[in-house]
Amino acid sequence: MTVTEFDSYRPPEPPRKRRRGGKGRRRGAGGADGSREMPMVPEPEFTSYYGRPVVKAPPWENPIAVYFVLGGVAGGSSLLALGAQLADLPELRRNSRISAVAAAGVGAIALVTDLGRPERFLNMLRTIKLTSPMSLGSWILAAFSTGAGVAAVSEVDRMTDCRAPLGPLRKVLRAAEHPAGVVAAVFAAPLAAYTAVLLSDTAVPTWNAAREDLPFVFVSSAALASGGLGIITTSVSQARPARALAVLGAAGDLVATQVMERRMDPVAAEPLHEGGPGQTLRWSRRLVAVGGLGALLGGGNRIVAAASGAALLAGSALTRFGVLHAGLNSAADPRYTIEPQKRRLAARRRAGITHDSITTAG
Amino acid sequence: MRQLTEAPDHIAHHEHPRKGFFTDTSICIGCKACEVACKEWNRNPHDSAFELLESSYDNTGSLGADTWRHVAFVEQSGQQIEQARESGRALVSLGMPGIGPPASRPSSAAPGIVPSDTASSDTTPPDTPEFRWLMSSDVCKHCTNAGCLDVCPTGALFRTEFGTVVVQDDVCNGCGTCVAGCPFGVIERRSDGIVAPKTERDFTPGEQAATRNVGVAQKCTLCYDRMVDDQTPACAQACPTTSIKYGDREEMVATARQRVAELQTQGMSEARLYGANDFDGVGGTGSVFLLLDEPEVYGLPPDPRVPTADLPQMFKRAGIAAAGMLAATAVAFVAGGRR
Amino acid sequence: MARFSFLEWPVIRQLRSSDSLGRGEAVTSQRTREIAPRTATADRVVQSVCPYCAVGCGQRVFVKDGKVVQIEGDPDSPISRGRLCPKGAASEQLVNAPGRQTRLLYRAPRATEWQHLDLDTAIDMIADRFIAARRRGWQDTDEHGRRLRRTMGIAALGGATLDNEENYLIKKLFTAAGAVQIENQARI
Amino acid sequence: MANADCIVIQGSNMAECHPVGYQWVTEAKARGAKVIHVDPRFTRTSAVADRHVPIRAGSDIVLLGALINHVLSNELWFKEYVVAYTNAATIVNEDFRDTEDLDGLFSGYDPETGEYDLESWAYSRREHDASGTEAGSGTTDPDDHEHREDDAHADDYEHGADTSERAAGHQYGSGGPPIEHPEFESDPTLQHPRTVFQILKRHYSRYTPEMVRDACGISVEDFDYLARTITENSGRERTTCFAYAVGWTQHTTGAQFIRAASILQLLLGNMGRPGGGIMALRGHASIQGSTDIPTLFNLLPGYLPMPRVGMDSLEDYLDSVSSRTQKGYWAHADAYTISLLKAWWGDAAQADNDWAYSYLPRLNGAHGTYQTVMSMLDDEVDGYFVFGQNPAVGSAHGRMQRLGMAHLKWLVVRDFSLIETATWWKDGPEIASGELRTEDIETEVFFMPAATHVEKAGTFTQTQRLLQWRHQATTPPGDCQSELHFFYELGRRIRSRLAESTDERDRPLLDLMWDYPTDEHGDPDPEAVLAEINGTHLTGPQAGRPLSSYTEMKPDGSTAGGCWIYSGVYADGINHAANRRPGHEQGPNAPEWGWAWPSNRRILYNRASADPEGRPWSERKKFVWWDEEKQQWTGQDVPDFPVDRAPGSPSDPRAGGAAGLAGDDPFIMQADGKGWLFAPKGMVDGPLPTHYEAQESPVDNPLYTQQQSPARITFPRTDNLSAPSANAAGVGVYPCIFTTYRLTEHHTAGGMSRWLPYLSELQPEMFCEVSPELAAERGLEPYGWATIISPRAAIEAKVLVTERMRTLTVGGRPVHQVGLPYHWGVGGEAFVTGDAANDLLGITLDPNVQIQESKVGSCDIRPGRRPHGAELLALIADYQTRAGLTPETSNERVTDPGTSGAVGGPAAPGTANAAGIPGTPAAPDTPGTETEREG
Repeated sequence: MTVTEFDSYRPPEPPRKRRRGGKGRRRGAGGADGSREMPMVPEPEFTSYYGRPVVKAPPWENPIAVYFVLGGVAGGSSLLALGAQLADLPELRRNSRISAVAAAGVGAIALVTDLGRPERFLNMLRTIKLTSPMSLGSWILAAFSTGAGVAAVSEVDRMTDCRAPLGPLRKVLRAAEHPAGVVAAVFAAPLAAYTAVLLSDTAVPTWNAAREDLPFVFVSSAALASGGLGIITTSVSQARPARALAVLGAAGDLVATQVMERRMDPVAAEPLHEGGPGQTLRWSRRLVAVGGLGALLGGGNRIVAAASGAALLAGSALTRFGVLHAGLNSAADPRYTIEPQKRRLAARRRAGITHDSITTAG
Repeated sequence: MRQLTEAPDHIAHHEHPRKGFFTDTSICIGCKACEVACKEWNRNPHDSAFELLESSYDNTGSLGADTWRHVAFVEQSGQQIEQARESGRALVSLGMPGIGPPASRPSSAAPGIVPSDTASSDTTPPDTPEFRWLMSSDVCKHCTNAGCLDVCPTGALFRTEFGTVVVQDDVCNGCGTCVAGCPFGVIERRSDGIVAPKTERDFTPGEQAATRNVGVAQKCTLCYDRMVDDQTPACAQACPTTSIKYGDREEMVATARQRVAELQTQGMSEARLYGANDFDGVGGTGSVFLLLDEPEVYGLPPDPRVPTADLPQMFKRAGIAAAGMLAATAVAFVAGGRR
Repeated sequence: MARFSFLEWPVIRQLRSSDSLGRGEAVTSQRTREIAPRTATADRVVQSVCPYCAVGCGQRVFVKDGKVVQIEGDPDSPISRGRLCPKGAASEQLVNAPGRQTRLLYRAPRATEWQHLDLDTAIDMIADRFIAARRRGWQDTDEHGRRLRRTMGIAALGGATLDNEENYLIKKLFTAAGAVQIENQARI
Repeated sequence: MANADCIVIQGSNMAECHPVGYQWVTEAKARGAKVIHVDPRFTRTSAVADRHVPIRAGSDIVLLGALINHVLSNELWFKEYVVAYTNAATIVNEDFRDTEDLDGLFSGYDPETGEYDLESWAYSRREHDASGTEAGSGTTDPDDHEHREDDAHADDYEHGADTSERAAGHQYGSGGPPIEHPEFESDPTLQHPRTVFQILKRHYSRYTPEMVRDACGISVEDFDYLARTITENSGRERTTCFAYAVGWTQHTTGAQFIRAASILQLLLGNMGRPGGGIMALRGHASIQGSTDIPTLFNLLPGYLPMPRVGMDSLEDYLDSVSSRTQKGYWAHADAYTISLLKAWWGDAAQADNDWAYSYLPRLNGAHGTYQTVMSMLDDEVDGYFVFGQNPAVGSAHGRMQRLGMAHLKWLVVRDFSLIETATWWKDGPEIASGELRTEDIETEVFFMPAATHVEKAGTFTQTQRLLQWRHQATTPPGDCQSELHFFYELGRRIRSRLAESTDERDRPLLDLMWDYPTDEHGDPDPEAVLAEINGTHLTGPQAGRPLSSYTEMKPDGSTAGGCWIYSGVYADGINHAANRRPGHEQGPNAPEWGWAWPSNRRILYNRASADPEGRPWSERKKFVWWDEEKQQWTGQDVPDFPVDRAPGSPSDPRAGGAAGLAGDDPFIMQADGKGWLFAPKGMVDGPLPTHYEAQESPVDNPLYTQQQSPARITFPRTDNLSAPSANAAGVGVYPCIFTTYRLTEHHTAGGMSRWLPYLSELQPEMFCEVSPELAAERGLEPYGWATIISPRAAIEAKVLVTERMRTLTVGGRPVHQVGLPYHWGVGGEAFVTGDAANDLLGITLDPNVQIQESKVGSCDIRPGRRPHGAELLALIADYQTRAGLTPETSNERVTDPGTSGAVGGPAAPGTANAAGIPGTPAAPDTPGTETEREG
């Protein structure tokens, strides 16, 4: 904005509403101001249309991340519940069943709030689309919730000393309880893993580039979170499997994240390190490491265990938030779309593969 | 796992031939009639805070929920023109499919292009070496392998009998997955609009009609509603110079190939096609473009790939991960139960 | 969508049809299957001409329930062959513009705001003022006594989007009234 | 146009302003035609042209003159065509002196009045034909043809003997000044020094490529390209077409710009032939119609002039219109006039009262809109009707317009929305600056909502004279009314109030034919009005039957007809304007779509598409030719010529009208049937186009001492100051040139676009376009604010820094140009508002057509927003003081040689008339000169 002595006579300008796109123009070879904004990267060879994004970020906000976290917690918890059911650890079973259904319920609500037309959430079950992770996920969530729900209702009924007037239904409920727990557990791992595919099966550069390993990060994160929740809710004596799961999950998470980032296109991986999401993910790793160690070493102490569990839950949450926002950021900057694409196109051409370019001379 | 992407021949699942656009940016005059005609027909809300967008004469920015045709304006210097010519020549030398002028020019093709009767052998490049102003009307690509369609969980997006991809406003619940699924950044969820509706009245002078389809994913329908009545899409009908052509996709591709060959013969080596190749990452597009520079100059991705192509592999990896989670739980119980 | 019918549930239709992946006919809604353009459902269509520039592009105006629901290029026109520029393409919005005034407004001398006025009253007021201004500005002869027979008290400036018939009546009325100061966009 | 081999678009931004018309250029280019765009800015037209040639705004005649010189000196002209069809061989009066002789003035100039006496420009007559000095003139543009490109309405030529009332265009209607059927001296060898051809050669001899480089800023290389392309694409086999719009007309020498192109096109043989000609691109739906049936002060329908003071009888009047023995169809003006009077006053118009001729008011001066505004400021005007126009934004010098309206007693604004002309009393710039206070403004304002084009039926006449009927789609909402309805109703009420009057002055109103059938809403039937315009037989066997052509009009009161040129549109009682046979079912001329005047003829002067013997010039360009067997003209269009007049048949010197045309006089509306290279009459500012600088120009006229057009109309007033020119002191205060223009996305002053969100969003803010050099020099930030200051106003705009604007080197100095679209206005009602570029403009007019100079002016530009309130006025005043402006600045008629050297002062006209160059009638052709803002 240029300034003159006369500007004081003018009403103040309202702040500019930027609808989309980065500021300023970034055209031509060199992209000098591109490098100004991203000092960590060597001078990129990159042209774009006034710095506007090529792909669009989905309208997903924090509720979606909450859903991812809770979906993971729900899945892991119902696995713990099944294990406890089989290993006869009633407290762990009860807590895990209730955790599973609560997480799934709250997660589903978060998912619905993020819809543009929440009143139409039932349309998610309108069709079964094998090509749509969201569709499959909806069915998985539905099936999982049914199983986990029945199992949890039975637990709640027991906790309330069978005061609910269920009549003959109680018998059915008790009979269905264990099979329902199995059903929930069958859909548990898919529930924890599909969200990674949901993100990766997009044109959002960072998510798509992470497609090989993101499921591992997500299931690890789910495992450590549900384990963490388990050691918070359950007394030390029955929480040992949860502790073990938390430790395994934490280890897996740290390893999978490293592997994932190393195997990604370096440019597409950049948003995972930078800005808010980078910060979030660094904290996530710290919390996971601390929580994992705490669970491993101090899990015998209820206080330490609870603190470790909380750290793990927070770490897991930060992972999802970090990944979500890193992806959204990668969509907002055309560089993350254009550069990797140009590179892979050039690589294919160098390898003599020239038949599959969208740009053709004729 | 079976291949999940559509093959080009799957698309003709009805008796109708596949329809598409050919947008010839070399004759676009940047008038934006397509943008207005589109909005007017589809009753899309206007898409602006009424401020200059700092991008030449482009003040609508990009395709989105409300703007389904978007005209890009790019001002280029002589050096950039030379680079464009260079990259065009590089394309030719790669030996891509369909290189070179067609052996004989089919006289039926190219509506609006009358075979030359004067410029027979003029092969010198046109002289605007110092500066040029590119204009190009972008639109939904109506891909053979449409990312948005594949990831839509509700069936709101569907493949029409004309091979186009359309959102059903009454089905979509606005989950937004399609927005992420599109490699071209075309589809978008409509937000509340900029002007709050005064009334619900439509087509009434002096009254602001309500914004429709808020919260629903929106994009070009290739005027599906007009198409079922055998009418031309609004943008193509309005286009003053026939920069936007509409017809059977096969014919559009043929016209495009003929036109690009013609321009190359005239020395415009920067001319190239975008989306005419059925082997590309999205299986070819229903909307084919003739560009005069690299696609990213116009805001188009240089090597788009439908995410669904990798979906089987992703499912596989997710399956392994899920199995790993099961195994880890088992281990946890085994380890945790040991004491 | 109408009432839920199990057989019409797209999941079932997916299984019943070849569209097992749910990308086509299996997932259409009833509204989609019945879609029709408003150009086809209009009560009538009349041929018109674009009001913006002098190229004279043909337009088709679609009317439903007395309202203009669509204006598009007339492919029959040998002048425009159905094409329109952005302004021509916005003609429907011109007619139905949200900012269009449909009521007469009056601003009294020294007033700071508009007030509404009845159309009939307004025309009467204008007729009275016309006659008064005509008399006040009347010039029977020039300074040499040569006949002028005109008034300089009334002037008019017209746009060039008026019909020939309108221009004709205006010129006829003004000339008969002796009002010569009449101009249009042609000289602006 | 689609048939052209080369298209030069100059003074027009065709792709932006006429996108749909541009389809024909696109087609021609696809066929291989070269398209060259000559314009100060690189526009969207340039983007799709083969070449853009940047030119300094207002220097077009230098370029065109240099092209003429190139063609003449390199023997590239089309000899057969030029000799046969133009006045090249005609010999001019020996008293004639050229600008080369008088350093920028022609002979006959009177420095007192600033006007020319045209006598010395006349053709030299043969001895035996001593009927007077009345030289021929005629007019019309042999403009090109081929579907949709001629702009046929002809033009504005003044009567040579009387230039005291320069009432702008159409003084003489299409027929031009009357002339007896003349015989003039000529020399077919073109060698006589006073032949038009030789005069032309001398006149343009100093218009060289180097001059073009220095005056226009066009490189010699670009000039060579242009000259080569045009000449290579002209001749028997090929044709070149020029297209122009208001980029040419809105100059003090606008009409001469067009003449210059016509001369070039005649020399190259591109007139009257397919793919040739000059195409005028007009801006508004019925701008053509509103000059045919004019709401213009100086014309009656059909280009009949308004009577002027002193024309006391119908005979006086008719004598001034035409001579009964002149060639062509204008000879029958008496029939047209009497039919008009019968249409208006019916039975009150009788032979014994001169057909009520006395009812018509008389003119004694110009009463154009700018003169009217000045009358308003003098409180001479009480009431003002503004319909479908937004002068507060769209007219030059917007401030003067708004202040003028504040002096009115009442104002009626009829439009779709609350345009700035309706709201200036509330939120106009003068309210903001404190010059006006709403509470003090006495003006009563009536805002009347208008009906849109679909809510009423009627005809528009488009740029190629084609009338097209619009059917009514729906009824107007609320209080909305058509102009037809309103003025009909107003007339009805005025008549009823005066019904008892015995005052003689009210007779014309009371006797007026004002009964039209109405519908249930009281809306008159537009078809009845069209029928009246068409005309009817009043008596005789055909009484009551509509006229089928103007040839049926009689001067005896037996026919009535409101506009002779439109006669035939309602032939046989059928509304031919509503003809709608689809274009694809017809040939390229589509005769069954709408109706073109005259007589549904689509193309004018197509006789010139054949050689003098009547054979096509070439097979490739054949169009209309003489069929020996049938002994008639035939071809792809209705021949615009007496159909049985054989080539070579001589002109009958005694016969007037069409009968007087020779077999090789293609330009049938011209008084001598020839295309005019030299205009002995008709142009009041010179018989040949001559380069003068604009009213405001920081550049010294490189050709003559005379800086500006000596015949331009100036208004030296303190509220209409001009910037210093050329070498005058203070020129550096306003060092840049600004030019105003239009964008595709908006419509003139925005009344039909800034209220539409879809159009507003496409160009939401007022901006100015500057070159990177200027931005760097002045510290203008891209997309920041800049203030542009002219001697009249200061406005602010966002800055678009772009290489599309070139800093040109003129006379060795860089000249910066600032581009300003003029669609925005200050007010509160539109979706988008902004400062109005037209406020910067002053009022200086072309003497031929009274169109203002709005394509070029002087300004300064500086970063930042403009001040508000009194500070704004102080800023403007500060600049004025620094530049030392007075009303006289740049308004001297004849440039004082002291300021620029060279020849002596006011070249006394008529004094230097000794040397003889016998004149011969020549015929220029000037296409439609009245044009609106950006067309």
